[in-house]
Amino acid sequence: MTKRPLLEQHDTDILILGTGGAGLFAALHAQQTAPAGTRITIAVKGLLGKCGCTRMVQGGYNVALGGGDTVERHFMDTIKGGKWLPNQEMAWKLCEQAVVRIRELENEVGCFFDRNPDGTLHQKAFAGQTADRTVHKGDLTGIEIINRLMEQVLSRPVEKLQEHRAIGLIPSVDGKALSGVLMIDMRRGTLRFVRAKAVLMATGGGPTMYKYHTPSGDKTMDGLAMALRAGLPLRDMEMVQFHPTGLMAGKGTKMTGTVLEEGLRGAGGHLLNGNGHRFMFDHDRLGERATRDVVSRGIYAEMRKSNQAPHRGMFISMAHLGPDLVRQKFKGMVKRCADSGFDLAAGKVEVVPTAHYFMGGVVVDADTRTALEGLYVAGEDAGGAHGSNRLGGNGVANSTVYGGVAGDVMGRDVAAIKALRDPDLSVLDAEIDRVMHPLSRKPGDIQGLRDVLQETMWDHAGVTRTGAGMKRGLAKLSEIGGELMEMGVAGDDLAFNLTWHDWLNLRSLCDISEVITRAGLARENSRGAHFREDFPEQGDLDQSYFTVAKRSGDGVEIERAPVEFTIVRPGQSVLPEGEPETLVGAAE
Amino acid sequence: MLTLRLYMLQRLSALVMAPLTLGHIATMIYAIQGGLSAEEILSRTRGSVVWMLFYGSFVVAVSLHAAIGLRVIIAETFAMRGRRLDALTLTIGLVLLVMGMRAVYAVTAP
Amino acid sequence: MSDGLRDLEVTVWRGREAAGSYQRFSVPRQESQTVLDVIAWIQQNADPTLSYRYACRVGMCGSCAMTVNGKPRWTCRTHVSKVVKGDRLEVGPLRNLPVIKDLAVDMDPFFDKWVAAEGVFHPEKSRHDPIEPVRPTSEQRVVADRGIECINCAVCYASCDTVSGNPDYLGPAALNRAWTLYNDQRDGDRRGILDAVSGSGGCHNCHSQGSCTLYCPNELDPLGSIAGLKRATVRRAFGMEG
Amino acid sequence: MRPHRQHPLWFAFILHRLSGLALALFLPLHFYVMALALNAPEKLDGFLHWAEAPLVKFAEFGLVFLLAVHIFGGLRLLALELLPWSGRQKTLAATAVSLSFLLSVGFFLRAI
Ligand SMILES: Cc1cc2nc3c(=O)[nH]c(=O)nc-3n(C[C@H](O)[C@H](O)[C@H](O)COP(=O)(O)OP(=O)(O)OC[C@H]3O[C@@H](n4cnc5c(N)ncnc54)[C@H](O)[C@@H]3O)c2cc1C
Ligand code: HEM
Ligand code: SF4
Ligand code: F3S
Ligand code: FES
Repeated sequence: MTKRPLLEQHDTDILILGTGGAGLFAALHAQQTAPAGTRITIAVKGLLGKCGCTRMVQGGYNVALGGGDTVERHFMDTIKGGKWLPNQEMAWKLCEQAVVRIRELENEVGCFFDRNPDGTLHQKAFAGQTADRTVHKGDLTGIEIINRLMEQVLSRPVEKLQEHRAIGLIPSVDGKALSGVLMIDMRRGTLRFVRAKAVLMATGGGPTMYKYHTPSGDKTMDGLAMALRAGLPLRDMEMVQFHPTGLMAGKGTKMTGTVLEEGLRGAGGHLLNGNGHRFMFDHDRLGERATRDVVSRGIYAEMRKSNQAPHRGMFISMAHLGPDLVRQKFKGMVKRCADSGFDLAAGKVEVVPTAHYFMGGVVVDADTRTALEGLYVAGEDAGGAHGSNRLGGNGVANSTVYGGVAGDVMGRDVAAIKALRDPDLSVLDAEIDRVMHPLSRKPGDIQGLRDVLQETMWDHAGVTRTGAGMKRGLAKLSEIGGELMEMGVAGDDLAFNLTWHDWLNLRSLCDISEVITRAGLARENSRGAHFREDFPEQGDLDQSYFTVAKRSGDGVEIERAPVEFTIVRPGQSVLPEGEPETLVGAAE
Repeated sequence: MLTLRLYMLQRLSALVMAPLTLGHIATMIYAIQGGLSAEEILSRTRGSVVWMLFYGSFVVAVSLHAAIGLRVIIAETFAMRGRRLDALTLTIGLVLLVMGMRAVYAVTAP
Repeated sequence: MSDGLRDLEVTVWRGREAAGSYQRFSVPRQESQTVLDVIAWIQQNADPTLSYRYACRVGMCGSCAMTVNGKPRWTCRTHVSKVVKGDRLEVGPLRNLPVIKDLAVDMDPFFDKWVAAEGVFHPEKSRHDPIEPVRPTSEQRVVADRGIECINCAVCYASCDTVSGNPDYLGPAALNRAWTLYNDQRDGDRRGILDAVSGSGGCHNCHSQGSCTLYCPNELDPLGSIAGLKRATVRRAFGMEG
Repeated sequence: MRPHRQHPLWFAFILHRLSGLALALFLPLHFYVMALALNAPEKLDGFLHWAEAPLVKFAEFGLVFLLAVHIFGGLRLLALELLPWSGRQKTLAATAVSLSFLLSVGFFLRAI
């Protein structure tokens, strides 16, 4: 057994994991509500504000700001988009608080969003919305949001632990509350245990166990894997959103899987198969303009039929709109494609559905509290707000709204907590053993194994699923997991040792892949992002249930829990009588 | 190293010098073309208040300008900072000023 | 896929701040391949201890910048064919920042300066106020928009010899941010920004070398922004607004 | 030369710096020679004769050249910094100015 590195101790009052929209907002709000003198620490796997997906938000931020649009309408779109599975209290708070948050972003944080010629905020409609609701900054909205948040946090007395990776939630001695978080100081390769009175987990999920995926490289489901080990219930874990048009540039490049923006289809882009046939109308009457899940399934079905394209994807073609117009309207996208050797404006670019967002997550209440005292969860790590499908533009609204809520709640809660809690040393030891495990094994091909995992999930628990397929997938997953435990990492220099982290990434991904697949098996109908060829119907809406996964012994147990229609029941609406179905002009 | 004040002094002195230097070169070219001897040049400048002001302001400007310019080069190349750098800047400026003024006096004193 | 193409000969900087050297690797060439892909290939297939940093892989996070054949670049968006010299590629860490290990640098000084330049919005209003109408075509806004899409990749910072010579110099990115904010009509402390950029590490140290503007992968113009700050500070010194 | 420096604006910078440095080093010398007028006029005259020698002429040419380079480089900088011009205009202006300057210097030097 390799020698254990020194375990450093560190204490703080509020500990925040992750610096996406959720983590950074939590830091700002905690600072505003916590009693003076409260120590706030923010720990992140990469550099502060420079990792995670909030930065990668392109399209924008959903918020009802009048002009006919209302919180009620936003709420109804969210519920319907989520196919009646969302936690309605959470969805309501999301829509209601987004209004406050966007003003905060503009007035206090300093974000500048695109304006109409008269100076008011510009809003557009994403697919699945009944109003022009999405606030944006060109198609680089996330950069504006995160850069401004990052500046605010950097300029405040918040302690930062950069390139610190959370690897285990350590409960208190009595097991009733959270004591702190075990971390790796990645730069030095040492271990550090940080105790805190309140911990926010905002590590942002990230379905990167699929062959094609959009999220940033640092996101590997660490948070949910930690929560699972800590015995917390996870909901909606079968719900993986695929974006229909990821770039297909071959296996050897990280460019593969990255998003070609939604707007390309909205603007009239064509999706073609290897024979040049425009196939989407074979699948849906809206053709390329159908919602994400429908188009993803259309492309996936077509891929299974024909194998002509070099890497087996389909093509997006914009040239018929006039290359110059495309170049002008989608400047960033054209440049990005050109950088990887593709001509989006005049040629065609190979695309493939790509895993984009994870609707599942830790069960929380609308105040971000979890079943474990002292642990709060917000952003993509939290389940419930989106149900089975997330509307474009609701992701960043969710992380910023609930990050702020978490900051407020933690700031108030810590005032009542007198002392830090001592850790359960047996759990701490077990977690340390877990991360040190690979260092005493013979090095192996970790990336190769991750490729196998990604193929497996893509084939068996991907865009469309079957019971038999998922069972085969589970068998494969258990093989992969076993193989990983036999595979090691050279442990002589742990400082900035990415290969060690690759191993840990794969460990988290394997754990959550199993949960996704088991939850997929447990849902015997098709809702939103989850489509089963053997159960294509959506099932009785009134009897809607969501899945809840929990660790049991060494395995995972899935239960079904009934959705509580606390605000609106299927078939009803909170919109006033006589409101039009949609406010979006037929033109778009 | 360069604060707003030093920056402005350097830019302003440059602005002052630009016409002066061009004027100086033009005069010299004219003078040398005519094959003037030292005696002849001096006879024209000696006792001339205009020339004294002309060269005097050049010397003041260039002392400021070059001292600040050298200060930047020294700081960036030799990582000199603080008091020592200030002292050196001042010394360079004073040396240039004194030598320059002596020259102006020599050329324009009656 | 690598048929017809010869392997790349890649030399990569290994080691920490003071002690280090270039190490040679042979990497199979591919049709679609960025410099980041090359580095990742080395770590995954040739030397598992190679350290580097990336996150978004699409040019949004600014974590992957390195020195490629002597020039600072975002590696995730730099196609190998654009920079390769023959079959050779030399990759080192960014200049002007402390090296943590191999290709990863400590970016803290860069962000400390960002804050020191007052590159932080100074609110006058709160979340309870309506959002301020701003005409997108107003002169000031157009200027602000020109510099706003910075991803803080530090490519400009690494390219600037003034930063190398003067460690106090705030650098192009921080000053570009300050200029953008100065032109934001919503900002509540525009005078404070001018004060912050007028000190001994301020905008007046820039020699207009222009490397920042040349290498900025997002086609921003820090050189122009810094000139703007110089103008604004001089104008204020002459009592003309501020 | 380090690859990141290989572009016109950096060349302009280093040219300006080197010319400024050279001028600053020459200036005390120049002042010294001029001061001779007061103390030892005959030496000055000798100096001026000596200045007719080709090598010295060449050095003088170099000096005027440096001065011109520095002044126009300086004017370019001042324009760039103080006039809110667009980048393109600045480049145009700089080219125009430097061309006209090169012509005029060449002209003057030939006339000498
Ligand atoms: C390409 C792309 C485009 C998108 N476009 C849109 C859009 O237009 N509109 C929209 O609403 N949503 C969009 N989304 C979704 C949106 O980005 C997310 O919903 C949201 O930003 C998630 O925020 P977060 O704070 O929960 O997580 P993130 O922003 O992902 O942040 C997670 C943070 O946790 C850190 N972390 C991870 N693991 C650990 C660990 N073990 N220890 C410490 N830190 C850790 C990460 O490094 C990161 O800092 C998009 C997503 C992608 C990938
Ligand atoms: C004979 C006289 C002059 C001498 C000895 C001189 C010397 C110098 C020196 C040493 C520098 C520093 C260079 C650097 O920082 O890299 C400098 C900079 C400068 N000079 Fe001159 N100079 C002279 C005349 C002029 C004139 C006439 C102008 C005007 C147009 C001018 C404009 C400038 C400017 C703008 C700078 C700043 C350069 C920068 O910050 O990058 N100089 N000068
Ligand atoms: S200005 Fe350009 S080069 Fe500099 S940090 Fe910003 S994006 Fe990078
Ligand atoms: S490279 Fe440096 S010197 Fe100025 S113009 Fe850019 S900051
Ligand atoms: S990895 Fe994000 S900019 Fe390159």
